[in-house]
Amino acid sequence: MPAAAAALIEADALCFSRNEERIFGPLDFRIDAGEALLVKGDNGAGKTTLLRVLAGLLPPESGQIRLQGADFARDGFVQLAAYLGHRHGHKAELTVLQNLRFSAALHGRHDEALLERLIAACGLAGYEDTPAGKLSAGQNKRLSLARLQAGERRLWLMDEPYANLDLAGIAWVNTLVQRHVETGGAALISTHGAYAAPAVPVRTLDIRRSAAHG
Amino acid sequence: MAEFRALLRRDTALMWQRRGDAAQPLLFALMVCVMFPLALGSEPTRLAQSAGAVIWVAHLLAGLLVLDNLYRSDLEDGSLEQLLLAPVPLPLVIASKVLVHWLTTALPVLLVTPLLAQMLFLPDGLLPVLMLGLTVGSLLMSLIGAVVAALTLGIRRSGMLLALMALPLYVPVLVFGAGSVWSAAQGLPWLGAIWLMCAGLALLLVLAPWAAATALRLALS
Amino acid sequence: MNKIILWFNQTGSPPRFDDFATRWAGPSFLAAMVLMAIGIYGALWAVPADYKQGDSFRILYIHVPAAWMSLSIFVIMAIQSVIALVWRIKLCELLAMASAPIGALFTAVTLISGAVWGKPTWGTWWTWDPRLTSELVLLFLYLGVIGLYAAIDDRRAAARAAGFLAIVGVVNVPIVHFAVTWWNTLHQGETIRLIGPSKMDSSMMWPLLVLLAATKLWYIGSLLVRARVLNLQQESRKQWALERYGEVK
Amino acid sequence: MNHWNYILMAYGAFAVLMLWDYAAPRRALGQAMRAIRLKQRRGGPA
Repeated sequence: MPAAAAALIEADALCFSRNEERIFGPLDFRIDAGEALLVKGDNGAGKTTLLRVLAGLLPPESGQIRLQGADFARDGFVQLAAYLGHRHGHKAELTVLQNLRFSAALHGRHDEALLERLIAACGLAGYEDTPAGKLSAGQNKRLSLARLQAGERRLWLMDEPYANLDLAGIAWVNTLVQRHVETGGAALISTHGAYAAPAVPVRTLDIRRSAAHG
Repeated sequence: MAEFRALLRRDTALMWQRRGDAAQPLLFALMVCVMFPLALGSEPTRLAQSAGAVIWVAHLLAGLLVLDNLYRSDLEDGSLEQLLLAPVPLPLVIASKVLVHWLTTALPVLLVTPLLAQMLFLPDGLLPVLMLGLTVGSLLMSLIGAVVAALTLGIRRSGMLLALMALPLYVPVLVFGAGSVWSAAQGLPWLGAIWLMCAGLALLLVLAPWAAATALRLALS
Repeated sequence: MNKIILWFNQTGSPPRFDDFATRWAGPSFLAAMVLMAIGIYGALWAVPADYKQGDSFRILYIHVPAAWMSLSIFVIMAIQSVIALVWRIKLCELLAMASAPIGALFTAVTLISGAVWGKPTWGTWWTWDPRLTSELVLLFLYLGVIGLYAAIDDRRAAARAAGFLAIVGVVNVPIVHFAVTWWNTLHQGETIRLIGPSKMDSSMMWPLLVLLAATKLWYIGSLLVRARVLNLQQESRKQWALERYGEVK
Repeated sequence: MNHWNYILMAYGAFAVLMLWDYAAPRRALGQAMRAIRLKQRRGGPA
């Protein structure tokens, strides 16, 4: 595993408030290549907010985010990371293949073989031409995860990846993350339930305790 | 610019899936143009005098009506978030969105404008002036609308607020557009107004996508 | 550059601003009221009647300062929004959003006084005079900014979005003015100069200058109170607010 | 002093709007302070 000196992503004394009410922070953590960070906290504790702050979608109140040692820059983030949100992230009217091809093309990947492989790996073989709207919640999650891999990014920010998945689905997500982490990638997974974590070096960050009041 | 082509391909595919929506602004503009004679009476000379203005206002209102779903569907299914986090400059994403939005909403009304002109007895000589003005004007309104729609994205029932914010920004477009038809009707030179709108268009083609991108990041933060 | 931002952040810190606003709101209102009284006295009694128009021109003595304030407040609001957006200074967000209602009010005064002035002069309440029409569009711009600020829940995001609209609006103001002037010459041919204080000779000017100063001071006073309210609403959880305004145990 | 009724109307509207601009923020200020006192009764910044 390449011993990257600086962490893929690092937060130091990161705080976020909405309407002068502290949502989380100060948070200090880092994620190196070859490991995963589990962010725990009950619903509404600010897990999604934390991911959106790390992605640069929300301005933090204070604190610093560093990507591979350098200060946070939007271009740096989009080259380094892929983001799995709560919602599907793809269009219900478009077919599985169209959605996947679009996401891959957006990240500069244009070869069809990659798409075929991802569809098969995510158990969506045969659904290539089905509109995403017709898929079940679990299948849509698989399509979102396929899109996540299409960009071939090193750092995965995953918001509740286990939601609407059955036990087999959860195990499958864990193997996916495990394979990604073992090949030099990293993942930040937010979850509210006590799901089995992927069999990789894991750190945990509990958001509830950190919400110290300013 | 493979990404831009990918964006266009995706937006046109979406447009094709929802081609039924194109009827919405078209029917609305038609209704406005039907209401007018019912209110004003069917006397040709009176209708002819206000035909250009009525068609312009119908275009403006039809555009305003459908402005809200420029980003709304992408926001709700999370794809807007993915677009914000894609390695593609956001103004480019918005430019492709506005272009496709214009194709699905303003173009159908433009195509039906000759029919509207006949219904309101617009003198034949004025039709080219009206079409030219409306083409440039509808592009201007879509670009301005993209900025305003981005600002009201986070708000639930934002229809009325969207109109309140957009109307002052649409005033110059309406004044020069409808004014060019009126000047042509009076035999005055009318091309100057159209050139002014083209100048505005050249400016907004660059500024509006950037402004809408900034507004989008502000509204979503 | 960041020394200036640091200074702004320190002096603009909520408690410090609350002190400043509390101390200076009263005096500026007082000064404004005194000047207003003098100006209105001058406008109504001290200045001789105009031989042609009779006394209706006296309405201009509040119409012109209000019109001037409605425009300059929008520009001030846009400048504060630029500072707030670029350097993220919370104080400027508060000042910008507190200015919007005051500007809308002055625009309303301009429109009402313009309409009332039009009645004796042209026999109609509303004249599509290019300046009155631009003023009406300005009112919609104000209402747009106020509406957007009220519609978004998170106060900071609302201030950023409404501030951005103010900046877009200020760019639009001269364009609307140009378009409406062109529109006016197009539809009514050459019209006489409708509202022109310039034709007043200097002896009749002093109430106008006094009222111009009065409305500026009034804006400052009202701005300080309104900004203080916004400040308290946002900071209502903070320790300094609880100590200062909480119940004395 | 002819047209005095119009002058009265214009200055009256001016006075009413200025008065409202003076009074409304003061009332909001009172409410903001009251809100702080109520928050404090909720056990302060728990």
